[in-house]
Amino acid sequence: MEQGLLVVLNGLVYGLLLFMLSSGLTLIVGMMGVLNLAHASFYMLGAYLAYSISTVVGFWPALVLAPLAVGVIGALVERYGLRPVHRHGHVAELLFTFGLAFVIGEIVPLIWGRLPVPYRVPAVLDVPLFALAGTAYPAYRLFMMLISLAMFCALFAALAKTRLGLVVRAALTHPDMVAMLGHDVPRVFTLVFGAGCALAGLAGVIAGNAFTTEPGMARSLGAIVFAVVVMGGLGSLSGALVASLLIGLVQTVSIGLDLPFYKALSALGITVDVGGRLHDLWLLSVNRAAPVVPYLLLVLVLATRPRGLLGSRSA
Amino acid sequence: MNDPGSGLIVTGLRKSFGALEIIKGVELSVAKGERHAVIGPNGAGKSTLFHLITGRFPASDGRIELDGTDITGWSAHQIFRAGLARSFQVTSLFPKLSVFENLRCGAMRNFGAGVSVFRLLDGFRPLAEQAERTMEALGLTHRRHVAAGSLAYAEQRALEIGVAIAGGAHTILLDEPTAGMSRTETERAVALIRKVTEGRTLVMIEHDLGVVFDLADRISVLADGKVIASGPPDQVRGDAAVRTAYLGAAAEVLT
Amino acid sequence: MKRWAPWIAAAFAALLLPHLFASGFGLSLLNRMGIAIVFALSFNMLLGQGGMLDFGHAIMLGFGGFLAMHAMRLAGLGWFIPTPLLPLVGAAGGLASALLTGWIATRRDRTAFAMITLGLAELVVAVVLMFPSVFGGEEGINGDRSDGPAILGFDFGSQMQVYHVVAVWTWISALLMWRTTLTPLGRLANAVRDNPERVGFLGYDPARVRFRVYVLSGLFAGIAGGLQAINDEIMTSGNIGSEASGAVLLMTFIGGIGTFWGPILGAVLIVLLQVALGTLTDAWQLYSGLLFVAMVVWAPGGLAGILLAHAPVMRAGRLGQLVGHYLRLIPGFALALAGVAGLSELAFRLEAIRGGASTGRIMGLAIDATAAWPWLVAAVLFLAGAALLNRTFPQARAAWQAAAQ
Amino acid sequence: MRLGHAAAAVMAVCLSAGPVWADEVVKFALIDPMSGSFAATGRLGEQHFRFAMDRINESGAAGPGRKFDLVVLDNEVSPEKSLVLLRKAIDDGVHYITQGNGSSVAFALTDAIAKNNKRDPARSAMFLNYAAVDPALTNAKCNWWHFRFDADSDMKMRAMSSYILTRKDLHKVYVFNQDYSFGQSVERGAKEMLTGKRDDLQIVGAERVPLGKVKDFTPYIQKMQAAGADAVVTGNWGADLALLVKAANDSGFKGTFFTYYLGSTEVITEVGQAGRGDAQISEWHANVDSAPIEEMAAAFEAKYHQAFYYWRVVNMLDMTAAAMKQANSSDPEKVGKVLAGMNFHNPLGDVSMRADNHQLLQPMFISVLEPGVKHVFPEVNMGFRTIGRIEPDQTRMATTCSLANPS
Repeated sequence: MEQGLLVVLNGLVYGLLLFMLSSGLTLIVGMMGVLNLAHASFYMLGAYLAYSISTVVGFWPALVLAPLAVGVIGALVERYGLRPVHRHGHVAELLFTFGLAFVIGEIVPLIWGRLPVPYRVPAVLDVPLFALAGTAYPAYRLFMMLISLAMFCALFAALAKTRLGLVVRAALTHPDMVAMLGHDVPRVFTLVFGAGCALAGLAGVIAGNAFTTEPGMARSLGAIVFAVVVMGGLGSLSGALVASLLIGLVQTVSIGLDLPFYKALSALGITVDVGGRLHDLWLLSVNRAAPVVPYLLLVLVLATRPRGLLGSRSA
Repeated sequence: MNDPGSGLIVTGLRKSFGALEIIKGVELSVAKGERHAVIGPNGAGKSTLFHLITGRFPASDGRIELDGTDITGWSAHQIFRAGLARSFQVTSLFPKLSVFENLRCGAMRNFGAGVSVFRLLDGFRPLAEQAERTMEALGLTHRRHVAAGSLAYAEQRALEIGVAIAGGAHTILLDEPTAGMSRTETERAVALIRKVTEGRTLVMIEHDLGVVFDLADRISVLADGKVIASGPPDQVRGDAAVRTAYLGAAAEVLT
Repeated sequence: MKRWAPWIAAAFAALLLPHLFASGFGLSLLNRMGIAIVFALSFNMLLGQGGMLDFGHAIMLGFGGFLAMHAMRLAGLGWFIPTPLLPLVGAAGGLASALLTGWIATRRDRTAFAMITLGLAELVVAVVLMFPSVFGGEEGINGDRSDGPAILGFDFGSQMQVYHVVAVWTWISALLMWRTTLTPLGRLANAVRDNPERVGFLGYDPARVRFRVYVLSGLFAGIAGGLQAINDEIMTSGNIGSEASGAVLLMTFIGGIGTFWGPILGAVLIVLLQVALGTLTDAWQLYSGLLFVAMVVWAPGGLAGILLAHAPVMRAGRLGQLVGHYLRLIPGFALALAGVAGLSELAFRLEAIRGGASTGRIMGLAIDATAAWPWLVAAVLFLAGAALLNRTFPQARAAWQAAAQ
Repeated sequence: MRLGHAAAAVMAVCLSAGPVWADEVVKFALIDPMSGSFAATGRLGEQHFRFAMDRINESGAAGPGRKFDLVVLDNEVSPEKSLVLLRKAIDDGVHYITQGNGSSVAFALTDAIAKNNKRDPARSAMFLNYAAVDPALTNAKCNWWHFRFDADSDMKMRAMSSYILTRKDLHKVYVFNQDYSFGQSVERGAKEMLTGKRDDLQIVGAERVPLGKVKDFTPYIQKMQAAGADAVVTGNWGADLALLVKAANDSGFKGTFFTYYLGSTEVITEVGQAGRGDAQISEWHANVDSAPIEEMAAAFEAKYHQAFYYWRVVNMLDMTAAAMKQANSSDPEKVGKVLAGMNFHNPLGDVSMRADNHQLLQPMFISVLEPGVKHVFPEVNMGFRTIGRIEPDQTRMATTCSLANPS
């Protein structure tokens, strides 16, 4: 029971982290229709910048400065890279962000090296918080959760209260209206893109030290974020939240299930020939199959229900 | 009226987007070989009606018949194969393909070329000849190799009609073929339409009433999602309901 | 006859090339190029001709390659499967996988299609790793190409013999793919790329057109896979993954997606960059990435597009007018390039030194990357080049516009 | 003038532009990860190769006028990339290929090298394996051109399991590995050698994870805790070991880790104080009593600011150099004929290269991480203490390999 609680906590942390990434992307996709393939690269930039900043002034200023820096980089990318290719259509934008992800993936090791950097959890939070079933629960994980939730609330508040938020919300629900919003639309795009990147950067700041900060970190998360955004429904923040938590929980819970399929099937009264041609399949355990789930859902949702879980419009 | 089961017959057609009903039970009957114009104030649902007939949107309710075949719920390409082709109000060509290739695409299906990879396109002689003929009829032969996207607006509009008729469909739906054209361009377009739709059934949406009365054998007036009048030009011209609809709309615009 | 001339010339060139580059290095390079050409052309069938951005194109190459590899192993067990015919097995594998993935992906177009293929790429790699008895897990599966029956005394073990297999198949595949562009399907693919909805109103189901193009593309990608199986004698999950798919996108786009032959340029260039520059510098990936982004922003037609833009000028016999302007671009371009290259090389070197490498050589020159002056020099070179280009480029463009009128 | 030759010559000049031009430069291509998750491990290997080569070049151990030079090729632990690099190295005239990280890569290389040498004997290459320890490499898939200078995983497991069985305080063992040939062989070995050997000792779990993919091992640690494990046997290396131990540390896991690769600095730094009492099996560690190697380790540390780790790289290159000197040639076939069956004396004793499967037999040490030893890792103020030395002959295992000299 307590073991289960731990698993759920871990799933929540991971899910909220995914949400932090996917909320930014959701805003960008919803407003601009740009599926930013480089989104996870901004996450990586966040982690690396936080590492560099924290070596100079410590973790807490980095928590604020790194996402801001990433946001500025994002805004610059939108203004001077994405906007010129916009007239060539969405596929050109996809190509641009694909190239951008590639280039960032090459530049980061240039600056910070190919080895993981020693970006550490601040000492204050590097303590066990409580113990459950003999397992210590690190305080930093709770901190991650709190930051994610705070960001979630801040985001909703910003969308509900500010003028920019009003425009963004209008654009999310009525994409055609964006065209009629008047002269400041390009500026809103730049701001939203920058803000989305900053959110990804923030996720990088708090995840980079909990896991590892290394040049491959964008690659390993990039596709999952897409799965979340598409599953949740393009432009739907609450959909992204649901999908993030779902994937986070599925991924984490399934690790605990090293139950081979043939046993699962025999529990259902089906016996199979384990030595037969399909023995790889029957011996495959649930936890090995779990990583496939998000991508399977991504493909199925796009092919059959393009609106996603809670979305109102098609990809 | 006409030979039932021939031509295009629409009965009880309805279409809603969410809670909003755009087409509210349209009845329309176009006889074989007839030139029929659909007119009506902006927002009456004319284009939507075309989209429903040609399979772009599924109808919410009602029935569409082409030459006695129920084509309700068919997809666009199936309806085309049944002999119904259309043009678009907003020019919808293949911008990177040349004029000739645009027309060849328009004719391809009905001139024997399936989705084949085995035969060369140039091997289909009748297809090339049909594209040539249409190009000539459109007066675009000298622009043969120009990409459609680089044509002048009027040329694009002409090509838009050309792509629709190139396949030799027996029923043609033209959505505002003269939209945005100058006086002389319009005249040329009307002559073109008259020429290329010879012997076919034509249904067109048109705002230019001069064009309508010039071309159409019969006219239907669509207002607020319903056909409020249908008949020969003279009859429709005198219809009171039509006047109200147009004047009402005009009055709304004025206030 | 005129339209066949390039193909005959290509055949002669293919016969001649191995004698110009007979070293092991030269042959390896040529073999990689041939495979890359087939793969890139098959990719461009989708992107350039059909408007389908496929982020999982390597799936089809991978399945073709794995199937060919299994056939190669069967040949080792005594089955009569001649090595030169393995690409046919690859084609079958590519075709089969295309039927499967295409059935899902081609229902949608443009962005949605791209996203589906992105998901498929991740999905397939994960699934491949789950079935080690078929795909060999992390190790992959390997075989021996000389195990097949000898034909006319050739066992296809040597690089030279492999070259001839690759060359023949590259020629055949390229020719067939080019021929496809002249068929109704080829034209419909263009139409679906330009305006899928209109295609529907011309009596064709656009999804079906996409599906057929996709399957055909899979067949040729499978041939590339078969060739790769012969050349590398190993297939692993890495051959199927998104990295391999990204590489083909890069080379195809850089070559130019607007023409049939653009991807050939791209394949040759990127393989050269990868193999030749790859030995000189670690930074080739960064260079090709930067080149790609620059192309997307400034020259979406790729190299072929740039060349093609000069066709009217050449026809008008005014190429001579441009030479002077283009020559004036060279100093700025060279300076900027030297600057960028210098900066990246220095960064790479510095990184390597931090990682423990002791030799401080950049492209064979003894330059100390830990000192400040090389960095300054590189930065100044770049800025000077950029400033020069900023002046000369608009002039050159104006000259081109004037000449192209 | 053939362009290809010209290009190859240019490449070769750039590749070999080492500091010294000698009468004969023997190039060694190191094909290992220099980027990605395992870059740290690959880089550490590279430093040891440079160090060992500098020693040999200074002392002339490879014979008069014969110098070693290193070409580093980054394979990202990918078998297919390794083969492209191998091709490149052979095309550039390299005859000595060395690799250590990833048995998956080693299988691809040994197979490709055998094929190459059969087809193109003039450009034969030798495979010097310093760390890929899947037993199959010297058994079912053995090959005359492959020489292994590290004990295979079964040899290590036999030593490790005999130690575990003496630890009466251990009752529940969890076997945790990377999911590829090597990890599978460790798991198989652990199950074979620990099951049913002691009534109060059982294996409570066995699990494999994808190589280099997992970034957060916490859920796995929680599984171990749930299973009540008090010992974890793992062949994980590089980041997969460092992150595993880090997660164990964070979650307060109390069990002991029995590892193959705990001793590398990268891992030790992550382990921290929680590593106390964890064990490793290795051919050397800093507190093995041997003055010459201690000197060497100090020199290495002075130069690279890293702890000396791969003693076997030094030994491997020393043996290769000696074989070259004895053969008076750098032709891999001649050198190989000397290496096969070679007896060699190094500071730790006599070692020998088995002629029947080209597996080096050398002394092995089981050691435990503890404070209060002579050489400590400054990061944790602990070091390894030997608790058992296994003599070369005790590590000999039966082999299914039969090697014939190349024609």
